Parts: sequence; C-alpha cells; structure tokens
Amino acid sequence: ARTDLVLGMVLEPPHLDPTAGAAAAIDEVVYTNVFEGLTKIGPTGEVLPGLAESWEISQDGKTYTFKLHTGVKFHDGTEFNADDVKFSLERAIAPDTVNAQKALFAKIDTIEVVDPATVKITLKQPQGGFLYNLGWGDAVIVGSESVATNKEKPVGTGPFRFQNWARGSSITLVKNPDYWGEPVSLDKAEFRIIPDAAAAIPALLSGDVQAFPSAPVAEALDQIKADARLKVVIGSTEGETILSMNNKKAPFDNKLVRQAISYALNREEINAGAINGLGTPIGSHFAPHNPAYVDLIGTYPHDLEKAKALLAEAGLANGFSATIKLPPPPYARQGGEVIAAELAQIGINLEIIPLEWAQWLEQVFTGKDFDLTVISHVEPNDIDIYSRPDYYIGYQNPAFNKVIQELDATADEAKRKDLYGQAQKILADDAPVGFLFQLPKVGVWDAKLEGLWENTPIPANDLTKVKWTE
Amino acid sequence: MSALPAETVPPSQSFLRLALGNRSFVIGAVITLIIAGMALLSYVWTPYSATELSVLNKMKGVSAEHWFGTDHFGRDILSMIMVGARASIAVAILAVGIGIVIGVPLGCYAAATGGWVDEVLMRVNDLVFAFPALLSAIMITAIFGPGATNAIIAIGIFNIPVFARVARAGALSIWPREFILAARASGKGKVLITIEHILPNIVSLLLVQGTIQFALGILAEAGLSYLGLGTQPPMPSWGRMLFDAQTRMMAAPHLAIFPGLAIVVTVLGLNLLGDGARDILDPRLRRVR
Amino acid sequence: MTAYILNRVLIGLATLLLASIVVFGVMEVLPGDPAQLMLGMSGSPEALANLRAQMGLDEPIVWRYLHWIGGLLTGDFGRSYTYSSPVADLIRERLAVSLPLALMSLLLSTFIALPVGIFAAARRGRLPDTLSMGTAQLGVAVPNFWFALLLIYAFAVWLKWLPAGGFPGWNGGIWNGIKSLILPSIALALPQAAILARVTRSALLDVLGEDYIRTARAKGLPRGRVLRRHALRNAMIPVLTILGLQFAFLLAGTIIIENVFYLPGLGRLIFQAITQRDLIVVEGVVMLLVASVIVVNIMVDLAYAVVDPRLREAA
Amino acid sequence: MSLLEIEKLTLSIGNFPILRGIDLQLEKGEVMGVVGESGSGKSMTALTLMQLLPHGAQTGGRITFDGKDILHATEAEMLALRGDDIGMVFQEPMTALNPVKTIGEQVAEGIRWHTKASRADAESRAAAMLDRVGLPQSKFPLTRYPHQLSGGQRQRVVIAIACALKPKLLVADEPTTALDVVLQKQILDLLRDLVDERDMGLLLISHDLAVVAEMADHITIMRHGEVIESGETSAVLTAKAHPYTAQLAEASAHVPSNRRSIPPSALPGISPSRGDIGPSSNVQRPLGAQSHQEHIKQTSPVRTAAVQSPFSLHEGEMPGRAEGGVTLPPLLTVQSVTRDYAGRRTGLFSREKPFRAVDDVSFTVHPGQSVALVGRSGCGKSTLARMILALDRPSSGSITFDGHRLETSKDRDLRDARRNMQVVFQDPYGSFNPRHRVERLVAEPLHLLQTKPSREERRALVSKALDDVGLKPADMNKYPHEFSGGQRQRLSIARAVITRPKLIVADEPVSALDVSIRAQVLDLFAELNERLGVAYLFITHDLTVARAITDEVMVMHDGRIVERGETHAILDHPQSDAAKALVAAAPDLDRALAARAARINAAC
Ligand SMILES: Nc1ncnc2c1ncn2[C@@H]1O[C@H](COP(=O)(O)OP(=O)(O)OP(=O)(O)O)[C@@H](O)[C@H]1O
Ligand SMILES: Nc1ncnc2c1ncn2[C@@H]1O[C@H](COP(=O)(O)OP(=O)(O)OP(=O)(O)O)[C@@H](O)[C@H]1O
Ligand SMILES: [Mg+2]
Ligand SMILES: [Mg+2]
Repeated sequence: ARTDLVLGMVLEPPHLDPTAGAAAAIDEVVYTNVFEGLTKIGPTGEVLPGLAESWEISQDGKTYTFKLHTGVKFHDGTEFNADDVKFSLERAIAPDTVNAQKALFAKIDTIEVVDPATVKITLKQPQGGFLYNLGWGDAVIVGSESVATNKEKPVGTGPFRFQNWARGSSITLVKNPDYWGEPVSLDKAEFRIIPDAAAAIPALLSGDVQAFPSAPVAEALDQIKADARLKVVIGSTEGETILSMNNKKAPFDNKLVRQAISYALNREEINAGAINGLGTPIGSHFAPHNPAYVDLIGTYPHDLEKAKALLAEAGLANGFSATIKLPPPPYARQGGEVIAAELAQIGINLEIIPLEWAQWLEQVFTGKDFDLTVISHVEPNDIDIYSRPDYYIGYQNPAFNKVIQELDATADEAKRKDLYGQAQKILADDAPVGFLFQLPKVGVWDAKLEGLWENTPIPANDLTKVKWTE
Repeated sequence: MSALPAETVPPSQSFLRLALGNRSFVIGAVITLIIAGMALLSYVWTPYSATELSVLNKMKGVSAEHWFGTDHFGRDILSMIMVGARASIAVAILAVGIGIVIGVPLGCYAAATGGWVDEVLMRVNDLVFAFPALLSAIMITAIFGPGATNAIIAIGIFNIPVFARVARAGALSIWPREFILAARASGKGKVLITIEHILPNIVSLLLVQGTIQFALGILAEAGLSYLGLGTQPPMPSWGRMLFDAQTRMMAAPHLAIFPGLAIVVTVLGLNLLGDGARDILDPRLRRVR
Repeated sequence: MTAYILNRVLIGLATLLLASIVVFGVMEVLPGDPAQLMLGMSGSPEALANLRAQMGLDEPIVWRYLHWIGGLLTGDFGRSYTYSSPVADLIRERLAVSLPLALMSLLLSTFIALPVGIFAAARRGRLPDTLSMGTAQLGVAVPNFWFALLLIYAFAVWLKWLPAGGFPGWNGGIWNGIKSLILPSIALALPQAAILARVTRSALLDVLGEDYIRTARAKGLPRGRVLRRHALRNAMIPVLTILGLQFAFLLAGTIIIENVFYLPGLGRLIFQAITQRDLIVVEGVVMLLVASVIVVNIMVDLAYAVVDPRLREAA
Repeated sequence: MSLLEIEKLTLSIGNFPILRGIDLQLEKGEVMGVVGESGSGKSMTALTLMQLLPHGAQTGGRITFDGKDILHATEAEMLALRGDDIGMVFQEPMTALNPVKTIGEQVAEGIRWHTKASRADAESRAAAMLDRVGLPQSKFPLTRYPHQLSGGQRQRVVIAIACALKPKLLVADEPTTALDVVLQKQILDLLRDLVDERDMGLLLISHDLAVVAEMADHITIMRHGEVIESGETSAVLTAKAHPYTAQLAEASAHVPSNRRSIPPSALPGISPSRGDIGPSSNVQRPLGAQSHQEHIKQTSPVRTAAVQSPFSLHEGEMPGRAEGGVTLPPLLTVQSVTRDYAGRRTGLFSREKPFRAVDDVSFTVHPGQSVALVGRSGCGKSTLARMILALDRPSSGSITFDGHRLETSKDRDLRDARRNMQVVFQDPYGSFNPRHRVERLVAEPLHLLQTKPSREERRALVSKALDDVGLKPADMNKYPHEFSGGQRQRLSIARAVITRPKLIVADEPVSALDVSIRAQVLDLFAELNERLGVAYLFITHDLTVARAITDEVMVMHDGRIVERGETHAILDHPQSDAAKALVAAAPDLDRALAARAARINAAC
C-alpha cells in the first residue's frame, strides 16, 4: 500500500509553534503529529492519555499527579522528562507569555517535578475541564533546547518529524523512526496549501491531493460525489456560526429587537445559501455533537408576523437601518447576504460591509464598532464567552454568569451537563445573537484512505491512525 | 496627391454622416447602445428582481422562465446581468476617466516640459506602475473601505501611469513637427499648443488605449469583487457574478458563461466603437476608400 | 553610454528612496493591527501587548523607518511578522517561482504574439487578419482565471498530463518544476499575447508603409524576407515597451493566477502580507518591485539602443 | 529591339485613373528624361516597371523589358528582375534606407540574394560599389548606419544599392530633389559615368528641365498621366512645339515679376472669382504681362521706392528704404549672433566640443526689403532663422526686431514682435495640423492680436487672407489634405500674412514644389511684397529662387556669412569660394541646351 499522502489545507500556518500562536492552521499540521501534550483529545472530543501515561486527581480536585512515559525522545535527540513539562507549562503561564490561550492555564498554581517521570500540578481552585485543557495544542510539551526555533523548525516528541516547509506552498512531515509509541503507517505526509476554493476541486479530482479534511467545496459537492474514487464525509466542527449583534448598541440592546431578528431568520434558507445546506441548525451556542447539547432550535421558529409584531412593540414598526460587517469566509459573506435579504422583509435594511480579517478583528472584535456580523466561534466548549466582561457581543446577564462560574468549579460530569443545559437555555431565550448553524466539516478524501477524523473537536489533522487500505 | 484638383476630394462632411458611413463605428455603436439601453432599462424593469433571493430555486439551468438560468441564491441571471451592467460599466468608464483626466495632462506636461520635470514625473509613474493594480486596489480599499467608489478610484489610479505614458510618448512625437513651430511662432504657449495641437493628434492613441483599459477595468472590478472589495452586495456586477461562478463552474457553467459573454460583447462593441471613432476623427482617413 | 546608464541608476536609487518613504507611510495608515491579527479572537490583552513589544511595533515610527532603511542598506529586509523568518529568505523563495513563471509567460506570449501579429500584418484587411485580431480582442476580454480553470480541467483533471497546481520546488527536478509552471504560464501569457499581437501588427503596418520597405523589395527580395529582415526590427520599439510593462506586471501582478494554481509566488506573498498586515514583508516586496521596474526600464532602453542605432547615440 | 518598351500603359488606383496610355522607349546606353509636373504619374510609371504598385492598382497595356512582358510576369519572375536587371533609385533619399541596418548590409543584401555569393564576397563587392559612388571605405566603412550620413551620401548609398548588380536598366526617380546644387551635380555626374561605363539604360525622372536637359538624350514630357511630347532632348526643348512644353520651359527659367506688380485678380490662374486653382489652370497663365507691368509701375509708390533703393550693406548699417526722402531705421538687426549646439556626451565627464552652427553673424533687413540667405545644406540657415523668429535663443549676440530685443525677452513679451514677423515653412503639409480646418489654421496667428476678434471678424480676416493668396473664402472649411502642394504653400503664406506682418521669414518655401507651382508661388511672394510692403528673409539653396525675387543675397557657409550684396552682382560675379561653387553647380536650362547643341555639333 501507499505510504505517502498529500493533504490539502486552505490556510497556511504563520509558523509551526502551537504554543506561540492562535492560528488553527498550526495545530492542523503539528498537533499530535509533531507535538504531543500530557493528554490528547480524541476524534470525538474525549480526553486520552498522551505523554502522560496515567494521572491521579486529589480529593479536593486541586492536585493532579501525572505519570510520564519513559524513553521518550525529542526529534533532536534530547531526552523528554518531567523538567520539560515544568518548562513548557511555566512558559505558558509566565507574565510575558505569547501563548494565545493563556486562560487555559489560569488556574495553575505550581508545577513540581517529583522525579523525572512524575509531575505534580497544583491548581488554585478545582477546574472541571483541566485535563481537557491540557489536551489543547497550546499545551503541548516543548523542549527547552529547541523552543527558540520551533516556529520554523518544530521539534516535538510525536510520530512525525518536520522535514521541510516551502512557504506558501507546502509543509512536509516524515515518519519518526524513534517514536516511543505505536508506529504510524505513513512514511511521508505533505500538507499542501490551496487557498482558492475553485482550485481545490480540480486538485482533488486530478488526484494531486488525496485528502482535503476541511475542503472549501460545499458548492461542488455533487460533482465530487459523482467521482467514485473520492469519499465525502460531512462531519461537524466546534464552530457555532452566529449572527452577532452589538448588545450594547441601540436598538440591539433591546431584547424585543433581538427576538424579532431571531424570528425573521430562516435558518434553513441561510444554511442553504451559506454552505449548501450542510450545516446543522442550532438554537443556542452549543455544538450538537456534544453530550451536554440541548435542542433549542424551536425557540425562535421562522415567523415574520411575530417578528414584525415584536419590532412594533419595540417602537420600530417601520423598521430601521443598520450595517452588517462580514469577514472573508464564504459562510459569512454568503450567509450575510441571505440574512440581509431576510431582514429586509421585516423592514430592517442592512448595508453589507465586507471586511478583511485584519479589519474585522480591529473594528468588530476589538473595537466593538458594529451592528451585526456573521461569525463562527470555533473554540471548543466556548459558551463561556457570553460571560466575559468585555466581550465584543456586549451581552451581560448575571444569571448566566453565575451558571458559568459554577461550571468552572465543577468537576462532576453529570452536574456539568446540567449546568451546560441551563446556560444554553438562558442564552437561547435572551437571543443575544441569532443562532444559525454549526459549521460543517466537509471532508473529502480518497476512498482507499482511512483513519482521518470525521469531526473537528479541536483543530487537528491527526495522522497517527491514517493508512492506505491498498 | 498634391496635384489632385481640389474638386475630386469630397467636401468635408458632417460628423454624423461620416459616422454612419463607418461600418465598425456603426456596429460598435449599436452594441454599446444595446448594452447601455439594457442598463437603463434595468432601472425601471427587469424580468425578476435582481436582488431578491429564492435560495430553494438555486442554480437552475436555462429555461423558459429564466432565460439565462438562476444563480446560487436563485436570482434570475438575466435580471442580474441587466442590473450588473450599471456597476460594471460605471466602474470601468469612470476608472478610465480618472486615468485620462489625470494621466493625459501629466503625460502632456512631462512631454512639453522635458528635462528633470519629465524625469521625475516618469519615475513617479514607474513607482505607481511597479505596484500591481490589484495590490494598490487592495491597499486603497483597506484604508478607505470597500465599495464601488473606492474600486473606481483604485482602478483609476492604476490607469493614470498608463495614460500618462501613452500621452507622453504621443506628445513627444508631435512636438518636433513643424506645425508646432508654426504655433509657437504665433505666440502660443505650451498649454495652448498642447490643447490645440498635441491633443487632437494623440486622440486616436488614447482611444485605442482607452478601449483596452476599459476591458481591463471591467476585469479588474471583477478581481476586486472577488476579494470582496468591489461592488457591494446585494447590487450585482458582472465581475462579482463571474467570481461567484468560479467554484461552481463545472456544476453550473451558465453561471459563468452569461456574465462572461456580457463582458466580451461589451468590450468588443467598445473596441469597434473606438476603432471607428479613431478613423472618423482623422480627417486624412475620411476619404472614401 | 556608460554615463547614461550611471545616470539612470542614480535616478533609480532616488526613486527607490522616494518609494521607501511612500510605502512606509502607506503602511502606517493601513488599518488593522498585525499583532492582533496573529492572535485572532482568542488572544488576551497581555498576550497582545507582549507580542507587540516582541515585534517592535511600539517603537516610534521614525525610528522604525530608519531602522528598516538601515537594514535594507545592509541587505537585511527584516523579519516577517507572520512567518517570523527573514523577509529576504521569503522573497528569495518566492522569486524562485515568480521569476521563471514571468519569464516563461513572457517567452510564450512573445512566441505566440509575434507570429500572429506578423501574419495579420502581412495579410492586412483580409480574412486571416480579421480573424486573428478578433481572437486577440477576445483574448483581452476573457477573464484569465476563467481560462485558467478551463486549462486545469482539460489538462490536469481530464487528460492528467500536468499537475492541477502547486509547485514542487526546484529540488524535485527541473522538469517537475517546469511542468507545474506550464499551465499557469499559458493562462498568463494568453491575454498578454493578445495585446502584444495587436501592438506588433499595428507597429508593423506603420513600418510597412515606409519607403525603405519599397527599397528592399526593389532589390528583388521576396515579401516574407522583407518583412522579417527589414520591417520587424523597426517595429520592435513599441513591442519592447509593451514587453517591459508586461514583465513588471508578471512579476507580482498575478495574484489571481497564483491563487488558482496555488503557486507560492510573489503576488500571493504580497497579497497575503497585506491582508495579514505583515507590513515589513509588504515593504520589502514593494521595494523589490520598484527596483525591478527600474531595472526593466533601463534594460528596455538599452534594448531600444540595440535595435535602433540612432538611439545608441542619443543615449 | 529596345531595352524597354512601354506601350499604351494605363494604370488606375481604385476607380481613379492615374496613367492614361503612356508610350515610351529606351535603348541601351541611353538616358531618357521624364519630366512633368508633380502628380503627373512619373513615379507611378517607374513603380509599374518594378511591379511595386500600391494596393488596388490596376494596369493595362504592355511593358516589355529585354524581351520579357513585365505586366504579366509572375512575382517569382519579378523577384529575379528586381535589383538584378532593373535597379531603382527612389525619390526620397532620407527615408529610402532602413535606419537600423548598416549601409554595408543594405548594399550587400541584394548581391547575396541574387548571386548567392558568400557574405564576405558580397561585402567586398558592396565596398567596391560604395567606393564607386564616392563613399570610400576609409572614410565611410560598411558599418555606418544611414543616420550617420548626410542626405547626399545617403542618396549615393541608394544609387549603390540600385547599381550593385550592374543592372541593364536604372530607374532614377528624382534622385536629386532634396539635395543642394553642389551635391546634385556630383550625383548627376556619377549617374552619367555609370551609364557610359556599363551601357546601362537610364530612366531619369525629374521635374527639373535643366537637369534633364543636361543629362538626357531623349525626353518624355508627361502631364495628367499622359505623354504630351517626346523626342530628342534639345530638339524638343528648343522647338517647344507643344504649348505645355513651352510653359514648362518658361516656368523653369521663370524669373518672376521681380519688380512687376500684378494684382492676383488680374491673373486668370489665381483669380479668386474662378475658384479653381488646380495646377492645370496655373500653367496656362500667361507669364509676364508687360502692359500690366507698365501700368502698375506708375501707380505704385512702393515700387518706385524700391527701384531707388541703394544697396550698400557692408557694414550692416544700410539706410532704410526711403519713402519721401525719410530714412527708416532697420526692421531687423542681427548683431554678432552665434549658436552652439552642445556636443554629444562621450563619457561620464567629457563631451564632444560644442558644434558652432551659426558663427558671428551680423546683418540688417529694412522694411520692405527682400533678402535671400543662400548656402549649402547644413550651413546653418534654419538655425539662424529660428533665432530670428525667437523660437531658439542665440548663444551670444543680439537680435533686434522692430524695436524689440528678441534674445532676452520672455515668451510673453514677444507677442508684439511676433505679430509683425511671420514664418513660411519649408514643408507646407507638415506645417499644418492635419486635424484642423483651414479657417483655424490660417487664423492661428490672430492669437497675437491684443483684442481677440469675434468669430465673424475672424472669418472675415481669414477670407481676406485667403483672397490675398488667391484662394477662395470657401476653402476655409477644408482640411489641409484636401489641397494640392501649391495650394498648401499658399495657405502657409496666407497664415503668414493674416496679421499683416512687417517681416516674413521663409525657410525653403519652394524647394518641395514643382516648377510650375514654384513659379506661381514666387509670383505671389513678389506681389505681396509690392502690395503690402512686406520684407522677406528667404532661405534657400536654390539660386534661381534667390535671383527671382530678392534684392540682396547673403551667402552662408559653415555658419558664417561669407559674402553679401545685390542679388545680380553676387550671382553673376561671385567672389567667395562658397558662392562660386553654388553658382557653378546651379543647373541652367539654356546653358545645358547650348552645351548639348555644342556636343552634337562636335560629334557631327
Ligand atoms: N497610393 C496611391 N493611391 C491613390 N493615388 C495615388 C497613390 N499614389 C499616388 N497616387 C496618385 O497618382 C498620381 C501620380 O502620382 P506620382 O507619384 O506618379 O506623381 P509624380 O509625377 O511622381 O509626382 P512628383 O513629382 O510629385 O513625385 C497622383 O495624382 C497621386 O495623387
Ligand atoms: N539640435 C541640434 N543639435 C546639434 N546640431 C544641430 C542641431 N540642429 C542642427 N544642427 C546642426 O547645425 C547645422 C546647421 O543646421 P541647419 O538646420 O541650420 O542647416 P540648414 O542650413 O538649414 O540646412 P538645410 O538646407 O539642409 O535645411 C547642421 O550641421 C546640423 O547638423
Ligand atoms: Mg514622384
Ligand atoms: Mg534648413
């Protein structure tokens, strides 16, 4: 069977150090392939052991003792041990850290090296998702010798080592013969950067690229499905796609107006127009594949009369004008266009303003200068963003904040699930934003290829189990 | 030639009569008028609304109800082409206009002045030129925001050095001619000479360049729209339609074919018009063949 | 001649200096914070501040400009914000694609355009002329990404002769590199060829009316030979001018084609750098482009002199 | 059998007949002169011989060359003939050579093509041929480009190309029109030598009877695409059997109405009321109507003054023309004017030393005076004229016109001076913007008036000016290309007189015109001088012109004025070498005929 693979990806990572950058593309290349953390997230979002063979949690939920694998070597030949864990995590929580997910580690109090194969982490207070957090790409273990050059030449402990990066073109990984764990079956994997949607289709059809785990080909799916050599796998992502409203700004500070908008949205049509109907409708900010998911889609059914009535109640019977700022992805641009047409039906005239990412981040996300926007929030389990004090949406509800606080301090699964459910319901009712759909993951790959993830619990292309069947 | 008795030459004719006698001008004018008429008609009537979505009706092929089919939002392509003509033509014409209004005087000035002024102007020209059109457009829209106006400005700026070059080269070839000396002997200054003698003689050069730039302008608008910087939705433009069609080209070729044809026909019509106008404007070519 | 070249080079340097100021200024007013962009939606304010400091973005503008210019003089283009690798390396990598691509399309467009232009001029006013010039007009009017996609479907998806896109690098063998540039260079060359063919034809027609063409024919030389030996060289000046302009365009104006073929060229580098606010890369590439336009202009002028002995002395 | 026989040759382009049945015969070793007015079809006849006609030309009749039927020859057969058996010297030496190829290449090309000789072989033959036409290798290597040669030298290269393969027939189309008289003589001598040496047939096309009389054994006179008369040269030219031949002869020797003042309306040819000023009517104009002259002599005060005018110009302080005994100040004073052109750069810091085109020139022109500036091509005449017209500034010296200092004034302050000073250019076609109508073109100097005339006034002024030069007011709606060469020259003059200037500088105003039109234009100049009292500075290398209409001549050589004085005095008894050379080289019909007669007599 073949042992090489070319994968397509839309965005090129800016660099290859997952502990020093937010870009998902970094993790999509190196996570679990090159770098490993203490724990590891599995294909369905479960927490699996990584470099830590096992762990113990103290009664009060504050102390975690990790037993590390032994005989693990970094790609540069240096030994992996507890010192590297301490180094990596302390680097992540340092005041001058450039780790993009500093919040993941906010609860860590101390990191102690018990012996070379044992690490003890003490938290300031119990944290329910701590093991999950350690499974993020931002929490992988790096070697102190190689940390300075990881951006260009990543050195980790994983089953693949970095070979070459032709910037703008492709990144090549090769099998690590000295891997401590189960050996992988691929000898070589090339991540090819194909930013243009129109180019992705022929790349797949011609066989130049054998797998496109997140293919921008929603519109051409029929054509690809017609090709027997290719397999199309529609999975889900952690991307809750929402119509964000500026809750601090009139008239969106009025719940009636937000509800009116929610009634006016025809999710089916938006889903069809934005991503060819591949998304899963959502009624709150929660991924449907998550065990704690509560179906709230029915909260605001498509009902123009009700929408108009609510607007009238809010004193805006004649509608109003506003802007909708759209970032570059097609789901946002096309979805925004459909939304604008729909809201026009209840008298809300939207001026469409497409923005580049840089501008969107500056104006909308940081500057909070917007009325409406369409955006997918791709971090896993991120319902807590609605409780953040200075978040761009500007939504504040003490009841909701309380639920989130409790969640944070709860490790018990059943209780957490219940709390998640409460949070979802509050949000659905308050309608701080219009909930649209869960962003699908359109995976296309060679029918003879197996082992690729169907869903995207976290950004990653885990190649450890990937192999050609013939 | 010199000995031809004056009577054998047809007397100077009115512009209209000359125009009607020029085949390429007439064909070009008819095409251009049809396109322009279509754009104007779209203000009062289109077969369907060009902006109303009907997503469930999307990407339908050519049919009796929708002559050109429907797009990915289920809009009627014929209606979109009619409405899109406005934006595409307006952007292209205005951008060419900016190029001419600024570039031609610059080029003429450089040619008339010569020396270091010429040198400096031409180097600045190179500088603008070094920056590919699409990039300067991206920068401009990045600073001032996207939209048709900024697209016009961005494409227009790119046109400036083009026309400056053409005008300068043309003017440089006219300046040494004897009739310029005659005009100087009549006490006319550089400005007047440029207006009265240089410009009429470089008109044909500019016309030809203008039609080329027009075609490029429509395509540049398309390119900008592709990057989300051109005409803003929901207003359609031919360029946006083409780019929207890109990913669906194999699934629904009509999405690309009709706007593509609209561009090709318009450009062809304008080129014919330009070629014809050039012949008509040159009195030496007016004699019947 | 040497003095002339020296003079041009000096003026070129002055232009570069001007360009550096303009570019730097434009970059300053470009909205969007590169550090923010790198952190995306998840970055904390401290992380942002740290990153800004690390990138040197908190220094005063004049200092940064001087620092940058000083670096340029020593060949140091700075470090890319996004790639965090030296800009000079990035440019070098991209040039390895863009330069061959530009040259290939230039050659291709010349090889298509000159014969077509000559052919049309030789049969002026007749059917072949009308047909080839009509095709040329179409060539200008057809959007090139459109044409590019057709090429990909025909030669990569259907015939499977050539790759659909991508660039394997020159280490993987010269032929592999060239193979991946064939379709893009065709897509780039065709509209260029259309313009060039029109220019060639009209320049030739101008020349064919000249008296010395009649002199040459009076020597008993056949038409074709007269066209090639006498007319062509005289018609070269407008053709060379257009070629010079095309080269400047081909070097970095090919974003869309680079996108369609996902080639790591200069055009995409600068496009990406602008959208990601990788200012230092934008500045570096622009300087390179301005420099190349200046060099190409000088070369075109020298080529004029080679073609036309009268200009040899004027220069 | 004759070398060349042309029978009933007809030619039309489009539906426009150009040649209407030409008959012509030429023997080996014979020179046949073809003369006729401009546009009579001379060049077309030559091109028909070569089968190099423009698009859309249709021929009829028969041409036999050396037994071959040329009109029905295939292109391949013609390729074999062209350049090998028939050589052609084209009308315009300046443009007949390819600017981007060396002269060696261009001469050797035909040799290589026809004889399949090696490059080296062909080049040595080319070198020999160039040497033969007076371009020796030592001074003019094969690697020269055309632009590095003067007009006369280029003309010789064209002759070398045409004669390179020792053709049996050489067609020379106006081989000397653009050259000054001294060069003209050299070229004609060369052609004659080639004929004698190789027993070549020469078809010499010219509109200059004197040239033809000197060169040709037989002559064919053409007009309107027809042969008017032909035969042995001296016989035809002395008998002047056909009235047109007589007219041509007269026109070519025409010394116009120097002091004869004939209002244009009195001349049938340029009568505004008749409207048609085609060349066909011009040549029928009776020249030199004595009775008129006598009449006007008594009524024209200006004329009287002119006759009295004493010319003693030597110190540049000649008393002005006296009118009623008053001495007028000079109109134009040129004082020690020098003009240097910067030399070419040869290195970073070195330049060639500057080229002095005009060298310490001083003279004056008085109101109403007509002065000729003669000299060989390139001696600095046009440069001087440009400075006088304030289109160029002298390197040193001063120019005063009508009380205005020209060399120091700003363009803006020159308006007054310019109003009184106008120019007539050498190339009338080139001096008009082809895109403007006559009304606008002729009105151009009105820009100089202080008060802008209204549209009606302007039209009135233009129609007056057109009337002055014998054109119809209705012509103001035409474009310049709709006129004949002579008419265009008149337009050019109309433009010059519209502001009623005191001085007209005319730079080679007639060198591009054929004899009959030239006669007509010269008359017009003389007449305007009489009627309007305009002073002239005539720049020319043609002594006949100088003799015809000027009171005084200045001879220029290498940037300096080497001789000046009353026209007849200088032309009859030149003192300086430069003047002598000019006078000696000037062709003269009577002299040529006399010489020919003498030769024939001697041969008998
Ligand atoms: N290409 C052409 N198409 C139409 N008519 C032409 C063309 N070339 C020349 N003619 C006409 O043919 C006639 C004869 O021209 P030709 O050149 O033979 O005159 P010519 O006797 O040589 O005059 P000149 O002394 O001015 O050279 C003129 O009336 C001219 O206008
Ligand atoms: N711009 C210039 N730069 C350098 N040399 C020049 C320039 N213009 C003219 N000359 C030279 O100056 C000399 C005089 O030129 P000018 O045009 O005055 O001659 P001319 O007497 O009018 O000759 P022609 O009878 O041929 O018109 C020539 O040798 C010419 O080569
Ligand atoms: Mg002729
Ligand atoms: Mg001159």
